[in-house]
Amino acid sequence: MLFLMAAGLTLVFGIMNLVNLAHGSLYMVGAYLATAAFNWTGSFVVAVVWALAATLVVGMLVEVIALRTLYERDHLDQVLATFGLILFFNEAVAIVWGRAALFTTVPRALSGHIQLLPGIRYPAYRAVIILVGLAVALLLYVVVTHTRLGMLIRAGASNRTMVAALGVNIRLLYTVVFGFGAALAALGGLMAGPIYAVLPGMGEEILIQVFVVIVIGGIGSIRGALAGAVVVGMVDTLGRAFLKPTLSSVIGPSAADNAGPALASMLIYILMAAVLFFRPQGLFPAVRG
Amino acid sequence: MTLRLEGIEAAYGLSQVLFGISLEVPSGRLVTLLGRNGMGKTTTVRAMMGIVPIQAGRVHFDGRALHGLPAYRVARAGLGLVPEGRQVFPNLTVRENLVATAANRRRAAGPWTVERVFAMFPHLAARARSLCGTLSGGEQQMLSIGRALMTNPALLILDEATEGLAPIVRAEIWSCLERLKQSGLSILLIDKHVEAVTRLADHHYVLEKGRVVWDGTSVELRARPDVQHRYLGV
Amino acid sequence: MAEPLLAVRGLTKRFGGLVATDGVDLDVAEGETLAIIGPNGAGKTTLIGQLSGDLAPDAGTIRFAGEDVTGLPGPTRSRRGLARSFQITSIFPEFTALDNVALSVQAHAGHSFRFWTPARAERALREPARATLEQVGLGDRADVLAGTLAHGEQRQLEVAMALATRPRLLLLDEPVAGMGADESQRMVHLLRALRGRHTIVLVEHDMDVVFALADRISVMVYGRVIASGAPEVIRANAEVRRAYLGEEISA
Amino acid sequence: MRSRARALTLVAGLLGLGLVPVVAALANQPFYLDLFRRIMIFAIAAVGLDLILGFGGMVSFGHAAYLGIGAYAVAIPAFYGIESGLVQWTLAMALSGLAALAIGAVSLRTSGVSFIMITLAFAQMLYYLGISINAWGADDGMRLARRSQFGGVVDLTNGYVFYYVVLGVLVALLALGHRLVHARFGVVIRAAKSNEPRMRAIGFSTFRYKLAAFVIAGAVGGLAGALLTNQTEYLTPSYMHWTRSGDIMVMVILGGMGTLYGPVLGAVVFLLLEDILSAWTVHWQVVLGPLLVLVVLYARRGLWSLLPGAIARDG
Repeated sequence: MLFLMAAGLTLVFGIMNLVNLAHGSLYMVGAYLATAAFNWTGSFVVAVVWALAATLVVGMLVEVIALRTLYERDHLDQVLATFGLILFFNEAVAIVWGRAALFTTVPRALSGHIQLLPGIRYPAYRAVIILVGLAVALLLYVVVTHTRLGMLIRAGASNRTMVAALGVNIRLLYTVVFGFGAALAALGGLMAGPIYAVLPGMGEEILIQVFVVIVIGGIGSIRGALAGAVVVGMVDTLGRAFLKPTLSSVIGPSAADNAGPALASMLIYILMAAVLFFRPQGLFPAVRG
Repeated sequence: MTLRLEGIEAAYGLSQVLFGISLEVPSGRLVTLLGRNGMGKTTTVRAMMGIVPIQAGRVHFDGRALHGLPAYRVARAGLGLVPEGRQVFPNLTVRENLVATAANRRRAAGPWTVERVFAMFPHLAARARSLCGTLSGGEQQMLSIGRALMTNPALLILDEATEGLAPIVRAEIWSCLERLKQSGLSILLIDKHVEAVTRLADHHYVLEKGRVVWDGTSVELRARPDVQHRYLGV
Repeated sequence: MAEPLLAVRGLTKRFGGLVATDGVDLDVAEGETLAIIGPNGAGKTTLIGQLSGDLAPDAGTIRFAGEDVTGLPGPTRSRRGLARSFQITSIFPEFTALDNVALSVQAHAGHSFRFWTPARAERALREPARATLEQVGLGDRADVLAGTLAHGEQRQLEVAMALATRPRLLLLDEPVAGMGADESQRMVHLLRALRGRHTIVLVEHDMDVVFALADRISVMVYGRVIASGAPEVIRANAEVRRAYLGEEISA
Repeated sequence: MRSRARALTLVAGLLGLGLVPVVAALANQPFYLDLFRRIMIFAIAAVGLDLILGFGGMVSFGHAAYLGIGAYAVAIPAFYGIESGLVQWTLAMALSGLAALAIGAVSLRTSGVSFIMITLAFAQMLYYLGISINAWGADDGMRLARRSQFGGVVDLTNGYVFYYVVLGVLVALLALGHRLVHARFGVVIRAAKSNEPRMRAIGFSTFRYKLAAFVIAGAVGGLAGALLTNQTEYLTPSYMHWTRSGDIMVMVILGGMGTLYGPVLGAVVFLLLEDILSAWTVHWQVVLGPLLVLVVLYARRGLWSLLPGAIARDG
């Protein structure tokens, strides 16, 4: 899940050089649209298609209205403008769907378990998420490094005016690419819907983790995003599972169940601080795609 | 295929830089823009290309009006830009730089291909796969010219094509421009090396503080050392 | 001959496959002006970057005033008297010309953990700064915002900022780059006035400036010093002519 | 002439703040006393942040963490009976300064976006810490039995006294800030923002100065946190939530980065807006969001630069 979001953000941020805090909001919008469509039509497929298409349009609208002039501006402006967008999206969603959380169920077809290895059963739905994540990774990597579209995006990131002066309508291209980044976030959102609750502000919780993934992996490189997601995912789940028991054996159960969850949630940040301390440019520094 | 500028005025922020530039690049001719630093040569190119907004005046190419169009539309009309400072894409390989923005929008016969660019600039062939951030100044300049040619322009604009290059490399660029002129491509060239430019170009325009103060053929320019000294500091 | 002020041995720096400086050996005596010429991409700017401490060499040593400074970071080398100017003008545009130079003085006048007296009121900083500005011919431009100075004046300001750190060795990276003929004349005049009082290492393309200033010239091609010696020797050297000067300079 | 006009605007502003209690008393609206005191407290935090954000170019996205630390530094001792304001407030500044030292030492090794993200991540770390420690009220926070005591000399429980204490702190901070920004230390910070490589070339190792500025900003944030707990007499970890850090950044940008006085104006406008808008609709943020985007797009140098006499740049 983390990787889906990280891939979308790497596309927008690493390659288009735009810090987009509102990426979490697009994740949330995707989740909401999918949930609404699913509850209304009952079919998961329709919900997915509708959510991706609608978020693509929302993403492009946001780009044209607010973000288009920010590409050349420094990161502080981008952070603040997208911070404004978060406030807007969180409230807008609250107005439309109310503040209470929505719940959807995992689609029947994927609700079973699959037999990974004899004796090891793994929820089918989560397996699908991982598969989709890997597929997206492959697709992005190929597009960015081997297609002309990828070259143009990378060229645009380093010198937009020059790409335009060579006859390419870079503005339109960026709008479309931003839209796909948004759709990727929506994909992450709609898949997270059934597992986590769908409520205003859900985007921000995961957003910070996604930034941690990107910074650890190395800003701007798809490989980095993949590696970062795996590392953070593991550290987080392992931390939550094993930290409390190990801690309680060390400092006694009562203190453990107090400090345990605290330390677990802080683990990934400590990890990030450590990585940045030794390798400020991350594990897989971007070779710029 | 003539380029005509009439009374172009442009400004950076509050300070006006161009005060009515008029010039013409007839089809198949090599014309130069000369003048000291900061006299508006680069601004004229940026205004013509639509990168800097035009306050007043008109730009026509091959009969079509280009003033007011965004840069990508001006480029699509057939103007190929080799910018000041080369501005190659450092995060792309040499081959990617050539291919990324290549196009043949005007269905030119015998369009430019990567192989033809490598034939003209053998140095680049050897570095095809390397990221061009590691290229030398001369190689980047050749790449920048190759990249512009790959869009099959009708008019090639070179802004300070030999600035900061060693004499040997400069000579190679001159000979390349010579060959391009032979092939019928019209060229607008900005450069400081008056002596070399008078051997190559058909017509010259001299700029001083955003105005054309003199224009004439190479023969006329060579006959006017006073113009050369006063405006070009030679 | 006393130990040279600057002794460089086997300096090597690679960027990926490209070897920018390949085992460069160089000596500069106190008070001498050494010019380094060479075609684009010969590694001149990379050499300056390693001498100033902005780039860490992959191999080789740099001895300055008898001390091995190879491992020292940039700011420490500057405090030891090794100042530099940049090929691409690098100044403080939002500050006035005088502020720019006063900052250089401030860097060498004790620590800056002072929170009370306004820096602009500290005569110990302003006087030497104003003097250095006069020295480079920018005396009357002291209170102008550096960002609004003409290109040539900004290059002069760069030199002033380097001079204000009272350096023993001055690394100048293409001081007359992008200058018109008359502006570079003024710069040559300025640099000539420094000879003898400061040791200068000069990287430059403009051959008139090089022959006007240099006591000795080293020619670098593809990361290696292929020839060093007095200007006349270099001008006549066949190998140099073929690799770099070409036919343009008729001796 | 310009700086005189600016001085006039400044004095007028501070006088205005000074008169609020009088007006509030006459109009029998004590609510405004509380509102403007809260505004001034956030203004203090914003001025502290402006030191590193506006002058130093260090985009710290976790400044609310220091407010949180300052708040806890008052609430926890009070919880154990230590109510001397002197102890609490010095503890607040010391602890938040220490935290800033630790966080700064790591974050300043990075730059650009990693710096923004790492400061954000550290603040979130402290937020999660605050949430999970049950001994001190965990998620639902802690009550502050009594405001910081200064041995009867200064009685904070009296709203007016507390108001002028906060105003006094703000004015002192602005005066000290003005001194600092123009002194050698401030010049180094501002020049490092303008051109770091050039600073290294002339002999400044800028890391220690930027870290010192980071610590000062942290300590000022801690002080603001201490005042905030006394203001609300209640404390929740949500003080440290990253949207709070966002709010403080907005105040600095809205008011005018790198102008020292701008953030005060930013705090006034932002919090008044918050107050007025929330009276209309509970979904007031749906208006605030786009407003913020407009400010970034069009009023880039903040409101302070629109006032008469504000000189164009931070000379």
